[in-house]
Amino acid sequence: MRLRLSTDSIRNASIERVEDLSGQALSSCYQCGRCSAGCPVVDEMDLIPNEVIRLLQFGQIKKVLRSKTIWICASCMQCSARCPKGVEFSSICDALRAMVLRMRLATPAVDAGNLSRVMVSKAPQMGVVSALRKLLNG
Amino acid sequence: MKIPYYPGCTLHERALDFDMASRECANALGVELEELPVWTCCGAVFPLTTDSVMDILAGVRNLAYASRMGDKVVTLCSFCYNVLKRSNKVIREDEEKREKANLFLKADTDERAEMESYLEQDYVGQVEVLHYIEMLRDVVGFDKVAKSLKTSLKGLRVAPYYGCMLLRPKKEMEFDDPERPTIFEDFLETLGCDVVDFPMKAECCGGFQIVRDEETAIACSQTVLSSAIKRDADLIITTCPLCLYNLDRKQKEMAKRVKGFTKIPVIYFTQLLGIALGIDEEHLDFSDNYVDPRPVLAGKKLV
Amino acid sequence: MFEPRIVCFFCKWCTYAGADLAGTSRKQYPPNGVVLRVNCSGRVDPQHILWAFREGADGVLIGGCHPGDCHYQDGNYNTMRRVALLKPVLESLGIESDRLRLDWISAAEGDKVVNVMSEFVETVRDLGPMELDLTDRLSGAEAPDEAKGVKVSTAKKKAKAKR
Amino acid sequence: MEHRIGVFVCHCGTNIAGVVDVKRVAEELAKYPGVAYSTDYLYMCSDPGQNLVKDAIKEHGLTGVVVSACSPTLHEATFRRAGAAADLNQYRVEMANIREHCSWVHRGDKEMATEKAIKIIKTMIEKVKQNEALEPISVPMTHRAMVVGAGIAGIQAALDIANAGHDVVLVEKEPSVGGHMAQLSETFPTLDCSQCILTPKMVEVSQHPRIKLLTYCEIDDVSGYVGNFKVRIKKKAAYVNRDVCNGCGLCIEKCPAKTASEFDEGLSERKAIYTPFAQAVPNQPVLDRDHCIYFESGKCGVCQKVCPVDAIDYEQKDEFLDEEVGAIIVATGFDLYPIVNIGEYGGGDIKDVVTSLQFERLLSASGPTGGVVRRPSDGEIPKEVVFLTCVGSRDPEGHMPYCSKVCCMYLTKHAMLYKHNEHDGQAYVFYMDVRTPGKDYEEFYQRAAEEDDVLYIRGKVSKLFEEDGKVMVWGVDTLTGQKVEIAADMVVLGLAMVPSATATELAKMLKIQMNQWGFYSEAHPKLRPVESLAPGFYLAGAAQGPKDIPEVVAQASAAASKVCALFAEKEYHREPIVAWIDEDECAGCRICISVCPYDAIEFDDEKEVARVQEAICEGCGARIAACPSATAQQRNLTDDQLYMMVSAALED
Ligand SMILES: Cc1cc2nc3c(=O)[nH]c(=O)nc-3n(C[C@H](O)[C@H](O)[C@H](O)COP(=O)(O)OP(=O)(O)OC[C@H]3O[C@@H](n4cnc5c(N)ncnc54)[C@H](O)[C@@H]3O)c2cc1C
Ligand SMILES: Cc1cc2nc3c(=O)[nH]c(=O)nc-3n(C[C@H](O)[C@H](O)[C@H](O)COP(=O)(O)OP(=O)(O)OC[C@H]3O[C@@H](n4cnc5c(N)ncnc54)[C@H](O)[C@@H]3O)c2cc1C
Ligand code: SF4
Ligand code: SF4
Ligand code: SF4
Ligand code: SF4
Ligand code: SF4
Ligand code: SF4
Ligand code: SF4
Ligand code: SF4
Repeated sequence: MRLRLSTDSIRNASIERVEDLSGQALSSCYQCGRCSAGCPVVDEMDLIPNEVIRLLQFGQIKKVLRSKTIWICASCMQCSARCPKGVEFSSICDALRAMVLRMRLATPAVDAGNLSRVMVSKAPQMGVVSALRKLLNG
Repeated sequence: MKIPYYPGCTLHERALDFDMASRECANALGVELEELPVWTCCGAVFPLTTDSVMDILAGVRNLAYASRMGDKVVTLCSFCYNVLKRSNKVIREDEEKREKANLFLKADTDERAEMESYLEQDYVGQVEVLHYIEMLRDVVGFDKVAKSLKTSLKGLRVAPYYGCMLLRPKKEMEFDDPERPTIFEDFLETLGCDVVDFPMKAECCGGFQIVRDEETAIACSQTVLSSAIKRDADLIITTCPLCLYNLDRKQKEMAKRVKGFTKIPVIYFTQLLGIALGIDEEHLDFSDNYVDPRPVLAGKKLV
Repeated sequence: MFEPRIVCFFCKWCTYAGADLAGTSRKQYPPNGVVLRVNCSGRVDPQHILWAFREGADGVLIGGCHPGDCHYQDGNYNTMRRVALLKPVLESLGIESDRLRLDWISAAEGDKVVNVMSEFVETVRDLGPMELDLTDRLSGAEAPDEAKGVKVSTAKKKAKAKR
Repeated sequence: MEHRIGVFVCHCGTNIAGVVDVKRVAEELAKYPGVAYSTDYLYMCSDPGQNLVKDAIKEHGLTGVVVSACSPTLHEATFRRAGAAADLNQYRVEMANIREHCSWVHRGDKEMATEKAIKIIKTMIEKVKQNEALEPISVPMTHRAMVVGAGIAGIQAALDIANAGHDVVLVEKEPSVGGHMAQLSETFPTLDCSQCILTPKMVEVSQHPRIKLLTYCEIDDVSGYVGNFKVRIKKKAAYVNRDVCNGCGLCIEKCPAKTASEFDEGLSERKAIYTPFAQAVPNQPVLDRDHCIYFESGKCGVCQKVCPVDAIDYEQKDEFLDEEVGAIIVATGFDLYPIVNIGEYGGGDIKDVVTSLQFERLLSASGPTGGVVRRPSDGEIPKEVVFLTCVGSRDPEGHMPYCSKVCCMYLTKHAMLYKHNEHDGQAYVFYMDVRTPGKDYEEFYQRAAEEDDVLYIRGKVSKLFEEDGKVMVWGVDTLTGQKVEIAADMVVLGLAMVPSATATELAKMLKIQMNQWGFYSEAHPKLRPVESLAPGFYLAGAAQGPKDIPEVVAQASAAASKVCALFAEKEYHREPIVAWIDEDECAGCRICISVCPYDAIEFDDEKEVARVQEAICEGCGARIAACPSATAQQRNLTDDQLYMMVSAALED
């Protein structure tokens, strides 16, 4: 599959929105992959963190917004902690989720059935509240 | 000595055992945790998007309440600590957000304002947010803790689990070295335990992902557990109710999935402190734990 | 917008080279300051500073080597003392002492040149234009007592006359 | 005198002209009082550019020239020479810096930048109007050089200068010369044995009649100036009388006290009385009192008993020597970035995670394992070895932002040598970019991959930890987008090169510039790469920035040739920008004398005036500013000039 690049496709409004919302400069990432190397949930991801950033550097926002990755990230901030360039991928993930939720591009990734089961199972409030805020509330 | 205390919603409801043990320990050490008369849930997550003032309000409101009571506030849950500390930093450093947040607080309903006229002045970040373990080290002093011990935990192999929220992001939390933290090790040494250093002590337990997809979160937790088990830990301590839920309660699922899975008890650090301080087991309440720590403790003649 | 006029005395061993580094690194800062290269910040005399204000400078910036790093051993300590002594004199003349700034910037600190320049331009911009006319006060007999300690050399009168 | 100043505005291609409206600048300045000629040109420093200046001087009878171009550090000398060639005194040529201080830093506002350029040039026109025609001052010079640091850089520089016929004092803080190169096994890209090519040079240095070798010595104080430095050297107490010791080694053999060997990077032990390694030069031991039993408890004394020539002297004190030299080369080399700073890789606590220098020792035939790679934990031969590049380098957030330049190559060498050692083992290199910027380097890298089956994986490792006797590696392959996990037997860290521990202290003592990381700064990154901005100081080796041996040697020879060029003249010609006192106006207050840091002012008791000794004055100007009667002046930067320059800077 071939990627066609041009000025217009690289810098677009959505990409700028990602940078604004996340407070991260996408061009800082030099693709070392350390974020992916240390991510605890990377096995479940369809795009690994550095690939998400790479696609954003190419302006390919659609692929990224459709990916499972942004819902799988546990916000543990290990990627950010070890990034040599100080890029916070966890913040980029939050920004991408917020964009999906605010634009209602996808149905939320929380299964109501699972949720109620968890609630009943004496899960701590903080777990449920944080999941709802991370996954349902842009 | 009295010190303002923010329990947060989880310790108020589902982690009552943690709350109780922590208060008892504080009492035994001559500190009274003075619960804020009014407080709300902190929101559990610090927003990582730049445009949200609303999302830090919950944290700031509680800090403003705390500012009525003193210059410090102590908290226990990692999430609360993370949210309060980071929100405080925003208030201290971001003038624009500080102004906006105070405007919102002023617009709080009459009812709330009546409950406690907490907003005579702007909240400017004057409160210092302390984790209970920092209180033990910096306010009480580990040496005083050592002197107050009734039981020696010698021979008990304890692995301290930090998780994510206490340590990261480093520049904002300023809690400990995020790669090789030592505060819980120092604490455990004070109690006389054999400290088990294990490589996964600051790796994620899966966090809130347990709500979305159990499998993913359980895999994370299992990595953490097996690393501590390999190093022959008798026990893991934590300070986070969500970590405890993932690491302890989910061992049921792990046992089903993994052949020969060895269980390991996971308890709150103040429950362990309680034992060392000779506090009655009833006040420490191990009844909620899926993996009962009592056999291990009994084996060392600690209960 | 008010564009302040700023005279900068930069030591050639450190700050001047730091400003060169800012240039080679293509760092950007406001163009309000004109740099004069001196061998050492210790070369800067209070008179030069007063002269600058008299000639309409809105701010004066001096850049020298970090304490202990002076190429001439201790020239920058002299500067430090002179600037400290001059500040109250400036105030007594009605010149806000923030219009004079001394900073230590090494040859490696291109970034610091940018920050100090940008900050100083902002400070002076906030203070507004220097509206005081010092011409009489510095050369005439009715100079205030505080300013009397400041010698007014014949040199600069001669200098002006030469133009 | 009527002023006829020429103004030459440089475009520097688009460097200046892209921002500053050079045509307008030249036109405006043509109208400025005293300007007789004003023009602009594409590249002033080029030959036609310089000819333009020369021709204009003659044609228009110019009395002064202002070249408005780049920083004077770059081309002041160029244009002064051009002026002199056209019979204009070189001190009547000045540069106005409208590139570094203007066009490059004000790209956003062309109008303001153009105006600023005009102001800058006006200040220099005012200066040049009052510049005196001066001649350089000649001062006597000591034709003797000092080299600080005796790694391969210092050794090479010392040999080159000595072979050119000048005396050299070579100062090394360790007991032996050789530096890091002595620790290396084989060297890329040719794989010649490091010791084999280095040892002959070490011996040559110690035997050269023109080289005074001072090992176990440190610089204590430096005064003076180019051509005439006075250096105080601390000869550290070795507790061995080095005039008597014959290097028999008996003391070492019998000494009962042991500690970790620095030379073997902690992988073996040495005695309390020791030479760092077998081929050390000089081959005389020093006694390390921190680990000696005698110094700890007063017992032992074995070395003294066994020494056949009574060389051991427990009462020895530090001694101080004074040396006079005309030029100083600093070649203090590098250290590896401390492994404790890298917590995610275990911070030095995982035994089988070793530093690159430790791995060199493991590969070395003279090393602790006799050249067989064995794991430090259990002495087993590792089967899976992982090499990590950029550890502490290229990491602006946590560590050093720069590339250390040699680690890609030495890790490739490591992987290759390991494979030569252990054919059925596997070597993995995690990399971000494989940097092979040298002759035959790329070929070397390709050979490692093709012939030795070294597996290169593109990605940066996040974490190393111990599990089941292995080192677990959490990495990634960014080319296939997969997390990679390896259970390694051993991991080698390509740690960043940082300046040696004492570099900053030394730089402060010598008053030479460093960059923010502590590497010594060269006068110009391209055109004067081995000179310090401070006259009389030259730079060689890894102390100036990370580099490999060929580059170090080239730079050392270059620094040596600069010193020889300086020594080619009998006397040193100093800038005449010194102080001068108008005897008629001096009040004889002596304030200037107390302020001058160089004691350059003498007092004439008869005339009751101060007088400047031009040969000593460094031209700092401190005393001028201190003089209460403003009679003291600095040549070509008088108060008058400064006033006029200030006024010009503020003109609308
Ligand atoms: C693991 C590793 C492998 C390498 N392999 C290769 C290779 O295969 N091929 C290659 O070309 N390059 C290689 N290099 C690079 C090579 O080691 C360096 O380029 C070279 O050693 C630098 O020499 P130097 O003289 O500048 O510094 P050093 O070797 O560091 O020498 C500096 C000397 O100065 C002394 N000194 C320091 N401070 C003072 C002071 N204040 N007073 C007096 N003396 C002082 C030190 O004791 C030392 O003797 C390798 C580097 C490393 C780290
Ligand atoms: C596109 C490009 C961009 C570059 N950009 C940079 C940069 O930004 N920064 C940087 O540091 N470097 C840069 N370089 C590298 C830089 O150009 C070279 O390092 C440098 O020019 C080499 O100088 P030299 O004197 O060795 O060789 P050359 O410049 O090639 O000079 C050799 C001279 O010898 C003459 N000559 C050849 N054979 C004979 C003969 N038999 N008899 C007499 N004379 C002969 C030639 O005519 C020529 O004048 C760049 C190189 C290229 C190709
Ligand atoms: S760790 Fe940082 S620089 Fe490296 S790929 Fe991830 S975001 Fe980019
Ligand atoms: S924050 Fe998300 S992407 Fe980053 S390491 Fe944690 S789970 Fe992975
Ligand atoms: S003189 Fe300076 S500014 Fe002009 S072309 Fe040469 S380098 Fe560029
Ligand atoms: S006196 Fe010290 S150096 Fe000498 S043999 Fe004893 S321990 Fe070794
Ligand atoms: S025994 Fe004496 S002569 Fe022999 S090496 Fe030792 S000090 Fe030198
Ligand atoms: S030389 Fe290679 S390993 Fe060393 S810092 Fe540069 S890129 Fe990294
Ligand atoms: S990537 Fe493709 S083209 Fe490049 S060397 Fe490999 S096979 Fe050849
Ligand atoms: S300029 Fe003055 S103070 Fe400086 S060295 Fe010369 S005489 Fe001394």
